[in-house]
Amino acid sequence: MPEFLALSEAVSRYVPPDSSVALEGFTHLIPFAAGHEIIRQRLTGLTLIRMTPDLLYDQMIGCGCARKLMFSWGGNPGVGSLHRLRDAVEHAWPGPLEIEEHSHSAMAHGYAAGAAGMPCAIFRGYAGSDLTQVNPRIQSIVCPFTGEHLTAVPAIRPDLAIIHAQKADRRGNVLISGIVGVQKEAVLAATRAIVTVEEIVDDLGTAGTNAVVLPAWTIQVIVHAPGGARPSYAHGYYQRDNAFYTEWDAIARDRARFTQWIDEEVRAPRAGAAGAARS
Amino acid sequence: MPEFLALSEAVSRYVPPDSSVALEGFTHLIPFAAGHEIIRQRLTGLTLIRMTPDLLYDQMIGCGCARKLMFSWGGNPGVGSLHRLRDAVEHAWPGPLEIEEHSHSAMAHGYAAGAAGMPCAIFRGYAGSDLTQVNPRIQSIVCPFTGEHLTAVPAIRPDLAIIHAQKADRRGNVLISGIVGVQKEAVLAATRAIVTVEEIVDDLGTAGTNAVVLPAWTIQVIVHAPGGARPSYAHGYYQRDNAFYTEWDAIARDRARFTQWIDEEVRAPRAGAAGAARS
Amino acid sequence: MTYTPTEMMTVAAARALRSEDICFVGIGLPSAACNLARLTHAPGLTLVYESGTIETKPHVLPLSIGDGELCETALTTVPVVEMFQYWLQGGRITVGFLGGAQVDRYGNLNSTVVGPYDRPKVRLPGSGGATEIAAHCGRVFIVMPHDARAFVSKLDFLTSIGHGPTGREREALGLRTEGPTLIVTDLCTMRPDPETHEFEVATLHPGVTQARVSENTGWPVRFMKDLEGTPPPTSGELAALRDLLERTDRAHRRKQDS
Amino acid sequence: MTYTPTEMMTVAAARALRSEDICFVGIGLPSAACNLARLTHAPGLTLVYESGTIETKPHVLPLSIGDGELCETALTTVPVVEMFQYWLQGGRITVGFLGGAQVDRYGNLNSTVVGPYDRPKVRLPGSGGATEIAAHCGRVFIVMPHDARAFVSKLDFLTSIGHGPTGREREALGLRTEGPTLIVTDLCTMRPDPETHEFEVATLHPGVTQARVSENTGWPVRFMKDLEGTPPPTSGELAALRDLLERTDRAHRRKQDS
Repeated sequence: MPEFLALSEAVSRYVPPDSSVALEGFTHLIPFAAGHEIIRQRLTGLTLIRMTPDLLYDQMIGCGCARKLMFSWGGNPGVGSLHRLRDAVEHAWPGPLEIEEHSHSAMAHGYAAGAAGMPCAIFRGYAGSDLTQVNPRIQSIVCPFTGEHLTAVPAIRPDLAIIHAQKADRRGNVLISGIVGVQKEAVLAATRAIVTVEEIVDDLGTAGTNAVVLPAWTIQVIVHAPGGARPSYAHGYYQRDNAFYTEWDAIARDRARFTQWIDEEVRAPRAGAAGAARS
Repeated sequence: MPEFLALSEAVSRYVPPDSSVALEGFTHLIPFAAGHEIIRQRLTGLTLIRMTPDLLYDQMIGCGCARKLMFSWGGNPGVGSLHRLRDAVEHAWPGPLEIEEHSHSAMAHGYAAGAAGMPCAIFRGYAGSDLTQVNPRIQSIVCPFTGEHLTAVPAIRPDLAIIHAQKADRRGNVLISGIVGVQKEAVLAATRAIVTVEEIVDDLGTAGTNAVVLPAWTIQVIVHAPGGARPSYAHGYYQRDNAFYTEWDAIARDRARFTQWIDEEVRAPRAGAAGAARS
Repeated sequence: MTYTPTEMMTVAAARALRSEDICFVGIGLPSAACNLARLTHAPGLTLVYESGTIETKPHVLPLSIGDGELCETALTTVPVVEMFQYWLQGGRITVGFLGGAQVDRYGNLNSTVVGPYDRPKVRLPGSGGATEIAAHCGRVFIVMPHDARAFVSKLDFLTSIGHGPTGREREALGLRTEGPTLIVTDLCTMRPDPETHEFEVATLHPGVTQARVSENTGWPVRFMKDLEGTPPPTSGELAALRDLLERTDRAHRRKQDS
Repeated sequence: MTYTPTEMMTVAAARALRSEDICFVGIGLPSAACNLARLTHAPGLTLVYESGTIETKPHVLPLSIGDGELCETALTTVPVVEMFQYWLQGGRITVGFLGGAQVDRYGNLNSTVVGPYDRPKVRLPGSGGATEIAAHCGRVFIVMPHDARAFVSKLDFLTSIGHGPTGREREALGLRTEGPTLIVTDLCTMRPDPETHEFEVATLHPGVTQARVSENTGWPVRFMKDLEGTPPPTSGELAALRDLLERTDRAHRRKQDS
């Protein structure tokens, strides 16, 4: 059964430097609070894994947390570039950033393979794409029945998955509803999992037809972190702060302004336990 | 959008002789009414595909519908043997029956591969099992990243999938709740799909957290067939007729008694449109 | 009724969709075009977003492919893995919309880098779903503003295949889908030559000259023999589009204020 | 308190389960043993059935692995594909129960055919989940009535691997799980020798002689040096088991009458 910890303790105990960490949440339920705690604890050398790096990884990369990024789409959704990610790749600021780049389908398959205890996944992918030229971890196999060449990618097996969910019950079972993304796969693919939640309840109840339940025995740590997905959204709790996503473009464009924002909004003492700057 | 047809028309139009048909439903929601209609129409030469043949395939095999059976567990759950299946395999009665035998995991992976447009699935399967000696469609591939040998099985792509579900709405969207089995995969893997349903409703509503919705555009035919899963069960509608599962053992043991039962309970005019002998 | 080039582009893209299409929608312009089609001539159009929402009917345009309203108004929502496995790769999607930073004459797209991959001048967002959308949707529509830096003679990086570097690679790659059949820009619409698969201008938007299209295209662009004018947006189309955008704007402002 | 050999077998199997186990349950005897364990010494025991129900707490024993009550009382129910991929193959299950028509001294099982595969004397149900349960559960418990036709010197067909035909094949096959660690019969319990993996009798049920076990075993069965007697069922165990079976019987009769 998972432990119920404060966010700071969860991160200090389960995110050693140089480990691989997947903070997942597909647009919805992005675990900002946990990412901010990683920034506050000045962890470095991490391999950050995430299909859609989004503002959270822009912040973490800009703060020098990452040695390597594995991703498939690195933009500010509906706004434009992730300027800190670009600065790291284009100008090695604040340090060089190794990248392993995939398509969404490849990463989704990689997580599923990790969850299923497989060393790799096969799919029909990357047809004609130059990504196969720049990523040696895209290989192929031959179907023993049809002779077709199929694409193979390695299973994704992070040391740690961190996700944000709506609810946990007191035993540590977790409910995710709304857009469920790849969080179940990320948790089951990882060696360990931390789940931050909006609420801890007596009974998870039932939710929509697509809701996902993760049993307590698949999770190491539950953290009660209301607002922990802000400025992204938590279906049924709060909406996405679209204005902040737009503002971020200007903040992140400039190294000094970015650093000041991190100092004031994430690192300063008044940035509370939830760590969500605008919550 | 699917057509709404009577069962007899659905079967006569969509089940040509010698085609491959998967009637799926994992213990729950077994499409007995549709299978009985196939018996009544005296279709032959079919390749019958189903993880757990159960009483329904025992009946269809005993009536000579099948040329070949692809399966992974052929028993009467909680009772014992399927005597008609055994008689076909052991004594070629009423005719020879080719079998392609797998494990549950292999068939589940095969359906998923079919649904995903893949020619094959890979998994960790059949370790040390003699099944690899008797089924040439169990092959292996080498993981290009670890060098491990992994098992490969062909995708399952039936000409037709037939399933039974709780509800369809008037546009033909389908809801399955309770134990969902492999029905979604079977429908998406098949070239065509017929869904028999307990009810046709204005609005599917929402169901438990694990319910499955199949959009109307994945289905060719909806048949209103209340009781269409009897003597298996339909979660929320009726329970499994356990007594009949037990009685079946005696009925199916004897060729003459079996034939009489089929004549009286399935083929006789009083065996109504739903075709469920005991409904 | 006056209208902007972007409105013309959106309307022209919307018109290409049919009511029976199952459409994989990206964010931004494709989302506006798809929802406009649904609100006008193609009420049965099925919208699928890569976040897993199937048959969604948003009242306002989402700002990301994973907005809550997409899920609330969907027939069903599936995990992202399933979306790519059973729905996109499974061949259930009839049309996909794509864009990119660069497109070439064969409809190949770059959304990865400008400059060399290892020392990029501009690092772009990357593939996302595009590489497999390009391969697995029945056909692909490309929507991009017309500009010589975007409509290039040679891509810096091929992220997502159109008809391939010489226009003939799809079959050899085992692809059974049509690939890009339409490019819609703010100047014109383009269709591939049935033989060479080179995109040629099919219709010019009202007031646009051939010269202007040529100036804004990085290769010597061809015009079809039966080149026509794009019919201007009807008042119905414009009203529906503006209404949708206003509704969207109001909704998103309200969310931010709350 | 008197009890039947089957009751002794069920109780002995139940005792091997720990509260922290995640247990893949088959139907019949394993189901009774697992639910008895949950009702007695292992209240935290997590039961998983291959039909997709996770952490189910049935009030009565199901008659099939897909009964409605399993779903109604489960924490969650997943598709069968997911059960085999993420849960069984993913290595989340600590113990699996298996049986079969034949078992050999190394705990290999046959549930496929008696006689040659192509001309079987008896066609058995086949693998079902067993082949992969045998490979992927942390450890496996085998429960079978003791009988020389079942405890054979050589299997007619190896459906599900125990420790392999010579007792040493698991590692070469890349399996990282323990394999069968316990056989429970109506006469005794057996454990594999740590070196050879040959199953030896560890405890004799009350009143059972070594000779009787030998007569009913198709190979020259060994007895452990520190052979012990199986503690008889306690009155608490028997009461819980009988109560469960009575409740099951009542419930299933009621369903049929309704």
